[in-house]
Amino acid sequence: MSDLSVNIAGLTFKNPVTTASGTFGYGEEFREFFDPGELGGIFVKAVTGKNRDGNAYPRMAETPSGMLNSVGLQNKGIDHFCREIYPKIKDFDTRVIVNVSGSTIEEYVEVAERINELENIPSIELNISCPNVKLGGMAFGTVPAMATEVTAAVRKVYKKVLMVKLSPNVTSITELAKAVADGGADAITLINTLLGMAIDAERRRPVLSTITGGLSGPAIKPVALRMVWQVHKAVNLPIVGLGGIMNATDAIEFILAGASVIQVGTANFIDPMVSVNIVRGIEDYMKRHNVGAITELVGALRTD
Amino acid sequence: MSDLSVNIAGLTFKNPVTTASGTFGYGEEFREFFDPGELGGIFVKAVTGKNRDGNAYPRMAETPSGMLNSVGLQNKGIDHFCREIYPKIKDFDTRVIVNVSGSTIEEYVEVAERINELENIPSIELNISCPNVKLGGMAFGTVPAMATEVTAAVRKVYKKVLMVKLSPNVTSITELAKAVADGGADAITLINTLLGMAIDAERRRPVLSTITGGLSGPAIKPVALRMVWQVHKAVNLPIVGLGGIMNATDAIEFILAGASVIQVGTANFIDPMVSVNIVRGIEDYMKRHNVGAITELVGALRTD
Amino acid sequence: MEIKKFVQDLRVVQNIRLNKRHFILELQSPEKFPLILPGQFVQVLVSNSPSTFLRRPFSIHSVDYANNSLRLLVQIKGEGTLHLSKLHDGDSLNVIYPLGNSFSLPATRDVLLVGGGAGVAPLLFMAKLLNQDHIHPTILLGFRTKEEVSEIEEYSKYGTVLVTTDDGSAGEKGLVTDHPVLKGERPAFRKIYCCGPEPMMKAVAKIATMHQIECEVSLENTMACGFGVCLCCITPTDKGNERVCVEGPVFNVNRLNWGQEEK
Amino acid sequence: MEIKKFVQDLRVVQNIRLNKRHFILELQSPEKFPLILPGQFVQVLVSNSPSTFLRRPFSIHSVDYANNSLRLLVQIKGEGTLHLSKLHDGDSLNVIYPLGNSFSLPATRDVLLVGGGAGVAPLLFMAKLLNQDHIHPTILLGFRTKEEVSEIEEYSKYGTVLVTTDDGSAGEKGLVTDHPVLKGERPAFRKIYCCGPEPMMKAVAKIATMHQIECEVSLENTMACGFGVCLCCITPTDKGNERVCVEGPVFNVNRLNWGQEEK
Ligand SMILES: Cc1cc2nc3c(=O)[nH]c(=O)nc-3n(C[C@H](O)[C@H](O)[C@H](O)COP(=O)(O)OP(=O)(O)OC[C@H]3O[C@@H](n4cnc5c(N)ncnc54)[C@H](O)[C@@H]3O)c2cc1C
Ligand SMILES: Cc1cc2nc3c(=O)[nH]c(=O)nc-3n(C[C@H](O)[C@H](O)[C@H](O)COP(=O)(O)OP(=O)(O)OC[C@H]3O[C@@H](n4cnc5c(N)ncnc54)[C@H](O)[C@@H]3O)c2cc1C
Ligand SMILES: Cc1cc2nc3c(=O)[nH]c(=O)nc-3n(C[C@H](O)[C@H](O)[C@H](O)COP(=O)(O)O)c2cc1C
Ligand SMILES: Cc1cc2nc3c(=O)[nH]c(=O)nc-3n(C[C@H](O)[C@H](O)[C@H](O)COP(=O)(O)O)c2cc1C
Ligand code: FES
Ligand code: FES
Repeated sequence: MSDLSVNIAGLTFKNPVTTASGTFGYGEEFREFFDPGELGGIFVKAVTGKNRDGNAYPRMAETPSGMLNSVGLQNKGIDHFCREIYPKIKDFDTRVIVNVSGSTIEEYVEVAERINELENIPSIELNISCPNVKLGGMAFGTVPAMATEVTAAVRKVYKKVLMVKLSPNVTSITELAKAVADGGADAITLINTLLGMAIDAERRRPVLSTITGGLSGPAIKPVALRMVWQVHKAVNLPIVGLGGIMNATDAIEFILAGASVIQVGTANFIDPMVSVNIVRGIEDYMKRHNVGAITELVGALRTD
Repeated sequence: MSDLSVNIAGLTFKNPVTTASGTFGYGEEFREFFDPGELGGIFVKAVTGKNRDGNAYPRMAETPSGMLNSVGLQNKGIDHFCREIYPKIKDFDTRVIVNVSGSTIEEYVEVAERINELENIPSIELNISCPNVKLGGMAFGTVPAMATEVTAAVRKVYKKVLMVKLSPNVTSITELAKAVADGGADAITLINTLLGMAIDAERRRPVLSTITGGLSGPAIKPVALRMVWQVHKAVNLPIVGLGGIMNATDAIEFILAGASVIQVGTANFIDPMVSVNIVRGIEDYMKRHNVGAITELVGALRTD
Repeated sequence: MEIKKFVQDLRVVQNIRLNKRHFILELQSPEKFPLILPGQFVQVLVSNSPSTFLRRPFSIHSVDYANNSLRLLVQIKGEGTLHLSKLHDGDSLNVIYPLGNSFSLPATRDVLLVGGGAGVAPLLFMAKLLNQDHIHPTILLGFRTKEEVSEIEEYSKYGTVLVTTDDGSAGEKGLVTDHPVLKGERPAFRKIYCCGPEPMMKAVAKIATMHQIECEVSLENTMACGFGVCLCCITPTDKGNERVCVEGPVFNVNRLNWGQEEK
Repeated sequence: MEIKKFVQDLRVVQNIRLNKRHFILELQSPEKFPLILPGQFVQVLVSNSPSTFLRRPFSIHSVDYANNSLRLLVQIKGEGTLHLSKLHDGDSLNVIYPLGNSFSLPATRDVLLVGGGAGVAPLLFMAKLLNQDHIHPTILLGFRTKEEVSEIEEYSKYGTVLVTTDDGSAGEKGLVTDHPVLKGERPAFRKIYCCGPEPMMKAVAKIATMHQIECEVSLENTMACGFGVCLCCITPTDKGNERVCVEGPVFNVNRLNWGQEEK
């Protein structure tokens, strides 16, 4: 028997396969396809302080081996989450981790504090790719000092496992990773979407209502792998890796590059069963390569 | 008759379609497929001060809708270029522009000075994505002050049209664009490759000898379009746009986003005739949309 | 009502070319079909085209429970539909189904179905269901040209068929909204089901609203997932931004904020 | 000599399955073939697979000038070759050809051709050319198993065929380098042409060098363009980094820095 279990800052996952925030809803819809209990964990859609309508339609553009989205954190806010969503997901037989967003440090802190009280949520993932409304719209995740500050502020009130999800739209991902490590993060999630744009040449208009949006899918896999590898070498924190994972081979690549846990995102849209199939594919790989425990593969890329 | 001619800082191109540095050799090989005179121009492979062997094999990895390369500026140096290459390409019936690289400001300046003397080379494209060996390997193109400095140094000795090609691996592309504008650039080329990585899960090794490499092809088109659009709005300089252009529709998208000239890169590998076909496709589009002059489309994206 | 969804390899049993731009794909399941309702759709994986990354949504045109087969009526638009048009009997196609809500049953017998282009797809299925309730609807179908007029015999089984063509080469000339049944003083219907290009649906909705006729439309917003998890397909409704793939694709027009911002 | 290159849609006229992993694709040109030399290759566009972005290089296995057709011998490795294995007569395939240099003519009649796996591909073409010069080479072919042994009759037309299999199920057991003709005290050849997996070619090159036999190998470096403009396919030679797709794929082993850095 292969041992698929992994551990991030003391939090164990039965296997390293989880689903990415914003691509799995709150897990509800997927119960029509499979039991979420087969996964290591699920990262649910971003929760903010108040209700957000998100951006106007159109919010999606297909691109070569990928897609752009500009959903814009549509959610009903933390109150609604605690009252309506939490009861439905709290007994999933898997790790349920909440993606936390905000436009001010106070908002991040408020949401984190509330989620800290929810017994069956063992961890949050701070999404610091949002623009900081107080600081002129520059994203928290692009300025190291801001990244440290928001992480430290949440760290003060949040007592469980604190993951911070970084934006890839930066000159130096290792600098940002160090910044959130300084702020007290327990783990780093890499990567969120790349900022991109699509144009409809016939109508001479942007495809998205917001003009630009976030690029995800296999197109970004090379960039994501590179960042996981760079951060793995530079920072001594566990990594949650994602970006374009479509199958077990992709997942193994991220693990070899240094990810302890991987997330499946856009691939869920194309095959709702993909995450479960990836669990099985990882097992096959381990058998074929005679790997007893998946942890042996974390960061095990040979570069000699 | 549609007017396809464009103009960058006084330099006219018979049409906006050119080929990207490093993907077209010195134009020699393509003469077996078509007459380079059908294109607006060609940007030849990077030239440095001295001979460079480039990186070890393997230098290439296929990725979803794209590829990684780590060729590493293999070329025989500026002496060899002036003596052996220039005579062969100087009478092409198209704009021949040389991509100039270096590891020190002195190297950039030396190469630019030499090319300034070559009568039939009307312009150079400074490739500032290379690491600055004196400044600890940080790329010139990622630090605004360094970008300004190298541009200004070359500007002093180079009297013809000076284009500067930016790296997309930065937090703010507009900041870099402004930096090279301050340095005296006549035009900005966007974008060079995204830094990425590929892993062979079976061998548990990186695919490239250099571990990381440059991502090109359709996968990066959304990022490239976004950067062209951002710079077009922020900086008052003509733009040469590229990144994943595979057909005339892609080319039109870059023009609508703000590019006066476009470059075809990786697509040349898949279809050596593609650049000529793009010229024809642009003409078709103009007829279909009743556009008299291609310049009417530059930056003509409707965002109201 | 919660209907179980399937991700299945369906077998192409027929690919019938109707005209230059339209074809019918008949797909068979290896298993017994679940209950499928008119207005629901499927998400098709076009796996042999390098330029289709996401699935493609298509309304269910008709269902044959005896054979566990369903039909799609497809218009060739881009790479994805072009590839589908080339499928042969025996080919396999991965499909997620059934997705979305459905048309509601009418509280009246005075029913009009209006469709344009590939938007006619779900109406055949709906007409058949209405017949089971002994309702014989009027079916108004808009086509570009005479050449594209098709399946009239099929529709005629379930209702009175009226046709318009853009160029007048068959039926009335003009758009569906130019047809006398909709243009007249007071259309003789209490319920309209409409499906087609958005401008057409908006025009029909306007007429319906003016005459206080209940009207349901089926939206075709672009989708990434098709089963409610990505929030890409939303439309503004009286309850905020709702998902067209789950809360729709069928909406009563009085729930849509239509007519406020036209492009 | 400068040979003009074509980018053409060739027609698949035959797809012959040799065994589980190998097949022969016969492609016909609508135009008269240019001169094509043994050792040259083609770049094939696999347009119906979403996971093949770049072209795939294959050696030219044989040329029929009368029909303007050429054959490729292909081993199924991944998505690209899997798709090619499914092509039918009449399908069209976009190909750039002819690419690369070629084997040189020998200054001796004591010639050995050594191939392993799909690496045997260019050797058939070479054997035929040698015959035109009245040279009757020894042809040593390595296969995995008896099942994969194929085209022996073809090769036998042009020379004496010897076979090895990894499992001994046909011919000698072992690798080609285990075969007596190469393992003996002093192989009776003055020129070896070799093509196959790199470890095999290196082993053959070692034997050749030891006995001062001239040896040419055909390299299979991964390629992006295949016609000399990307500089991705380089190999270190006595003249620095050279392009395998232009200065190669055939190199005399004494020009290669082999044996210095093994993986
Ligand atoms: C719920 C639903 C039901 C549908 N039912 C049917 C049906 O029964 N029959 C049918 O033929 N089509 C139907 N469609 C539309 C169909 O999904 C698209 O035409 C198809 O996805 C186009 O794929 P493609 O790869 O051929 O074209 P693409 O290359 O993706 O697109 C070609 C052109 O069509 C436009 N386009 C693509 N998808 C849409 C869309 N959803 N809405 C508006 N414009 C679009 C693109 O912007 C582009 O200009 C339905 C769509 C939805 C959301
Ligand atoms: C000049 C030249 C001539 C060739 N001639 C032939 C021939 O006559 N017959 C034949 O069957 N094959 C030949 N090859 C190899 C052939 O090009 C590859 O097997 C093919 O491209 C694999 O494509 P794929 O999409 O099926 O596999 P992919 O999915 O691309 O790869 C599958 C596996 O094969 C490996 N691989 C892919 N390409 C190569 C390569 N070039 N070298 C080593 N490993 C590779 C990959 O790393 C991967 O592990 C030749 C290659 C070159 C460069
Ligand atoms: C439709 C959509 C919505 C998303 N919403 C969120 C979100 O709410 N919070 C977040 O941190 N990331 C969000 N993401 C980013 C993904 O979690 C993930 O980081 C990204 O898509 C890259 O992974 P992938 O290529 O596997 O999809 C979203 C992505 C998509 C496609
Ligand atoms: C094999 C290869 C070599 C390249 N060499 C250079 C170079 O020497 N100088 C340079 O500025 N850019 C170089 N580039 C980058 C391209 O010019 C271009 O910026 C990039 O590939 C994005 O465009 P594309 O997606 O159309 O290829 C190279 C790209 C490739 C694929
Ligand atoms: S398409 Fe994903 S929620 Fe509707
Ligand atoms: S493959 Fe491009 S130079 Fe050889």
